[in-house]
Amino acid sequence: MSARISGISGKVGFNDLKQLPGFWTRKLGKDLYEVFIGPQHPGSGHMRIIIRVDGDVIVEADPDMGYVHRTMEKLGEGREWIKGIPLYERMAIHDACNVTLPYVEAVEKLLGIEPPLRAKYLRVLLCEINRIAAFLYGFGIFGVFVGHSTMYMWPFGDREVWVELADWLTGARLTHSYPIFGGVRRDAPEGFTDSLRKAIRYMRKRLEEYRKIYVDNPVIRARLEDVGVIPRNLAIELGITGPNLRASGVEYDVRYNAPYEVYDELDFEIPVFQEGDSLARVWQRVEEIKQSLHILEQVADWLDKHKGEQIMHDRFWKTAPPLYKKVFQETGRVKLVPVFALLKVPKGKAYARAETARGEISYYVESNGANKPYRVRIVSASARNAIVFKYILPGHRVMDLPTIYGSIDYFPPEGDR
Amino acid sequence: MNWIELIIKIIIWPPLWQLIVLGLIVPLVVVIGILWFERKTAARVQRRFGPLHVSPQLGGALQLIADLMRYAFQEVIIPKTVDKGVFLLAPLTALVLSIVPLVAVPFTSVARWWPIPMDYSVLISLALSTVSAIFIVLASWASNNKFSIIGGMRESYMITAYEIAIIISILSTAAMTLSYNFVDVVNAQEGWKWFAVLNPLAFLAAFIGVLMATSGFPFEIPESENEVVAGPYTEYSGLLYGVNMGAAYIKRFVYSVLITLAFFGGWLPYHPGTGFLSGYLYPSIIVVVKATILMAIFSFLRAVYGRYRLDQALDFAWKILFPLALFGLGLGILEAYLGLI
Amino acid sequence: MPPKPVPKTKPKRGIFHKFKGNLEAIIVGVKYFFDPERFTLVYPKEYTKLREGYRGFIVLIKDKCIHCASCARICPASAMKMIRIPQKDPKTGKTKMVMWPVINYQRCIFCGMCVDVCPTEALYHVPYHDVVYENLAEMDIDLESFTKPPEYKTAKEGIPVRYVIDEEKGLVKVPYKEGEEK
Amino acid sequence: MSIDELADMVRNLLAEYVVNVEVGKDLVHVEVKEENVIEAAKRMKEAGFDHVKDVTAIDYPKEGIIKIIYHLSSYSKKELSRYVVGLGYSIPRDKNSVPSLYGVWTSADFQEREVYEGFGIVFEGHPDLRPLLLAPTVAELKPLRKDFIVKEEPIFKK
Repeated sequence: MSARISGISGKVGFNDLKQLPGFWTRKLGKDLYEVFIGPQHPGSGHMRIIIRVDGDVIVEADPDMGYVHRTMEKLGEGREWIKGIPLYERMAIHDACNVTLPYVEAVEKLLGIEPPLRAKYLRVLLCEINRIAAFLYGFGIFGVFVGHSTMYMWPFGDREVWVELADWLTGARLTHSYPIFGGVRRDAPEGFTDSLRKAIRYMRKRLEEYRKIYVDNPVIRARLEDVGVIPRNLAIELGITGPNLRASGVEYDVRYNAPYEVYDELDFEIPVFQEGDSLARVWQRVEEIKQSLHILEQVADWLDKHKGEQIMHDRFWKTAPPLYKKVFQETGRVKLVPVFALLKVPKGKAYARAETARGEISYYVESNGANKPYRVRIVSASARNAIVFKYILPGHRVMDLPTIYGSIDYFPPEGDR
Repeated sequence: MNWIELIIKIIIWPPLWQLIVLGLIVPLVVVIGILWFERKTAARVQRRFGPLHVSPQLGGALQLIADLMRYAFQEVIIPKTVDKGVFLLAPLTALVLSIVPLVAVPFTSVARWWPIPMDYSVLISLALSTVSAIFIVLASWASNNKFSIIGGMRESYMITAYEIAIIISILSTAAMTLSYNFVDVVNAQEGWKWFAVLNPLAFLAAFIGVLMATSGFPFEIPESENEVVAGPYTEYSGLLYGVNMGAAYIKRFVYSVLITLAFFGGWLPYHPGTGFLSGYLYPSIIVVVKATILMAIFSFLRAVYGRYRLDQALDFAWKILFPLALFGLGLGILEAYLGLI
Repeated sequence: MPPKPVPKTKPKRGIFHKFKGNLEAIIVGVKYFFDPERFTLVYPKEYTKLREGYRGFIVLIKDKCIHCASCARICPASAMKMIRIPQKDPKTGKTKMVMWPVINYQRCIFCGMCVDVCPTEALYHVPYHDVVYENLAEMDIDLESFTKPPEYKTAKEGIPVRYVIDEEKGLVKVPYKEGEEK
Repeated sequence: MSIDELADMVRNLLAEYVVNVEVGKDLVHVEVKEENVIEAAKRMKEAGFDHVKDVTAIDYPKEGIIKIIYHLSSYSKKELSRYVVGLGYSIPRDKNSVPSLYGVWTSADFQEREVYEGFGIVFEGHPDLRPLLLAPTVAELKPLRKDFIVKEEPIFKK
């Protein structure tokens, strides 16, 4: 990246380091065994969980995040508004549309514009494609955590179907940068909805096979059932989010509680499981994939009915020269007016949230009227779910750690931002 | 007797032949084949190709040779903190001891071609097969690494759990034939009366016990890479790691041979002659082929299962597997009493 | 119709669950063992022909450029930069500095915003990304090579394929023939 | 419940503590005094705001203050969950210790650690206040304050 850090100066000696709070050592109780799971560990991803075990039972867990921290909040302050979109989507590239959408919405709220209806449907389209892909990614990682190599390969293979669709729609496999202030960047190409319907039918068939080989497999069931139980009140108290929260019996989904885009016009269910254990969290994700497929069907039907509508807000489209409209007619590509580069956003504060695959992501955006944000505070779903490790792991066995880690679907780059 | 005959005689001297050829060379070939099969099976189930780029005509079979060479020429890193002598000796001892049960296993009914002629081959081979696991625990202890020690402890828990089940279930065949000699056990299965069919309980117990003993899925617990990196073998690298893995697979081969003899009729339906070829080589080939098929089934399970938790595996072993083996023993005695054998 | 929450419980475990579950898992495994339905791309022997509209490497059409620097301003990774080149004006005969965009592929994230923001369509994407540079310095390309499509170096001898979504098998590879879109 | 009703509700709820209520875009911002924040937080929690969505701080070098904001919402009451309520207070920039709300909302645990590392604000009463994401040496520089400047490159190549 282009940023240079100014401010670090001089050398810091070891004795200075010891004064710093991060180097506080904490006492290890008698008869405890400290194991560092991560960061260069096959079962941890880019994070470290320091666990203290008594025999085979974890008595204390300390999630140590930050190995892939990219200072997005600080970088965002120094860049123009539009540059935030490709920057923030890098926290979860396989869920790119979902994680950048609230930023775009927050800026739209400040600008006081609302995108055209077709743009909203296209956003929902990519959001749900991303959601399915991200769930499949999570399944794959979970599979390898439980030692089920087939469940590692299958979802990654089937995810390719959705990635391929997203590639066709946006021109990039993962980092789509698709929603943009006032609309989206491309229209759905010819023949896209037919392929989408095929993919939906294919995925429904595959979910049944996932159930047979993985979710209902007695070995996996034994591993997951009654492990990592988060009771409803604890889930609320810890403020966890997403499928993990709903698997604990809390009826909360941003798409339902604070609908954005066109989610309040679509017909779908919010599955809520009551048990709160790892198996319920897996079933929760399976059910959510089914609902996403259902949403996608409706979106495909709507898109077929409303072809050729505008997908960019008038503020950025009315003044566009004829060449722009010609390009849009021919290729479906929305060209950006040069004002985007130096867009000034009116003073104010906005809060926007969206339901990503892993839960709720929230952006607090404050503008002082300049062409750069004054402050962007991002709290992603994984950042809020990370707290689970500290409060849920104690009392479980060491071999439950990968199970709980996988079922929470924690994604370190998203958590570290 | 000229010197060529002498050399041939030494080579086909049963104890030597059994240890060198049937104990080292054949398992090496079989293990390479099985590893290739394991990778290809998993790849097929998982909708990919598996090893392919080394020798595409052979389906990537030479990939395993390439891997073997890589292990052989990799640097063996010995960390400063390990107990060097034990660290080096433990895997080698485990390898040797995992072959040793074969000295008691007859591959033919002709007494001349038994490695050590005796009437207690079932007992001796089972007793010897339990020794090598101790050295895996030793290797983990010598590694002086947290993950190694956790893996070693898991291994030691698993030893206590699977051993009894395997021993009792294979001994049930001895009870069925009223003999501790594998030759009698095999001969009693004449006419396709395989004990796997006659006594499925004991066979199931032995099969699952071997899965546990050789860290096959769904019991791949000591080495489970997501919690304990590589379990007891965390600190091993290069050839020593290869030796460790080889010991595990040779163990699986030896157990498969034992199960083949006890439950799949050994060299039957072939009737050994007296010469080296008809009396020793052909029956041993049949046994090895049967054992290989069994190993292939073990390998296939990798594609279908994840792994149990340690306490669940122990729970399963003590509460289900052990009674199953006992029932198998009872069933065997009952069948012997009723004269079904 | 708005979304509605629906309480659910995970399926109960019956008496024969263990038996049935194991059997189902093994049957699915065996089914795929005999009929693997792979969609692996055997890369050097075959490569994907990407669709038109894929955001690949970027090329400048020099004649269309109006030197507005919009592309450099919008570039989120600071990959696109303007350089000043002295150029003679044919009418007046005076030499003046003219701005041209150049790109540094070490930084480019292929977001395609420069292409979309260009008011005269002077930039376009080539639909491939298999380009080999021999060292890092080469990736910071100059104006001359920015105006030519980068050389497609890898997998030249392979057959081009395109993935098509299939209802039964997920993705199916179909050989791609020149001039055949979709 | 519309956003204005929510603002009124919060205003009535925190009656004597309220310094200022501001209605933003999908956001009700309530300003209280620092010494009242724990009491206000307890009242908010009793009213149903059961979790913290994020804890953030914003540096205003010109005014010489730092604003600390707890964004609250509800999981258990659907009518409160439509909009987000920001419970904020200002402290002078040179003050570096404020009361922790960990005792009220457990969900503030990691979030307060994040504010601590970015701004160097110590939350008194937090049981385990260590930098969360940054290395300790970087956290010392208080990187999220406005006087820590990240330079961006110009658009012209040298």
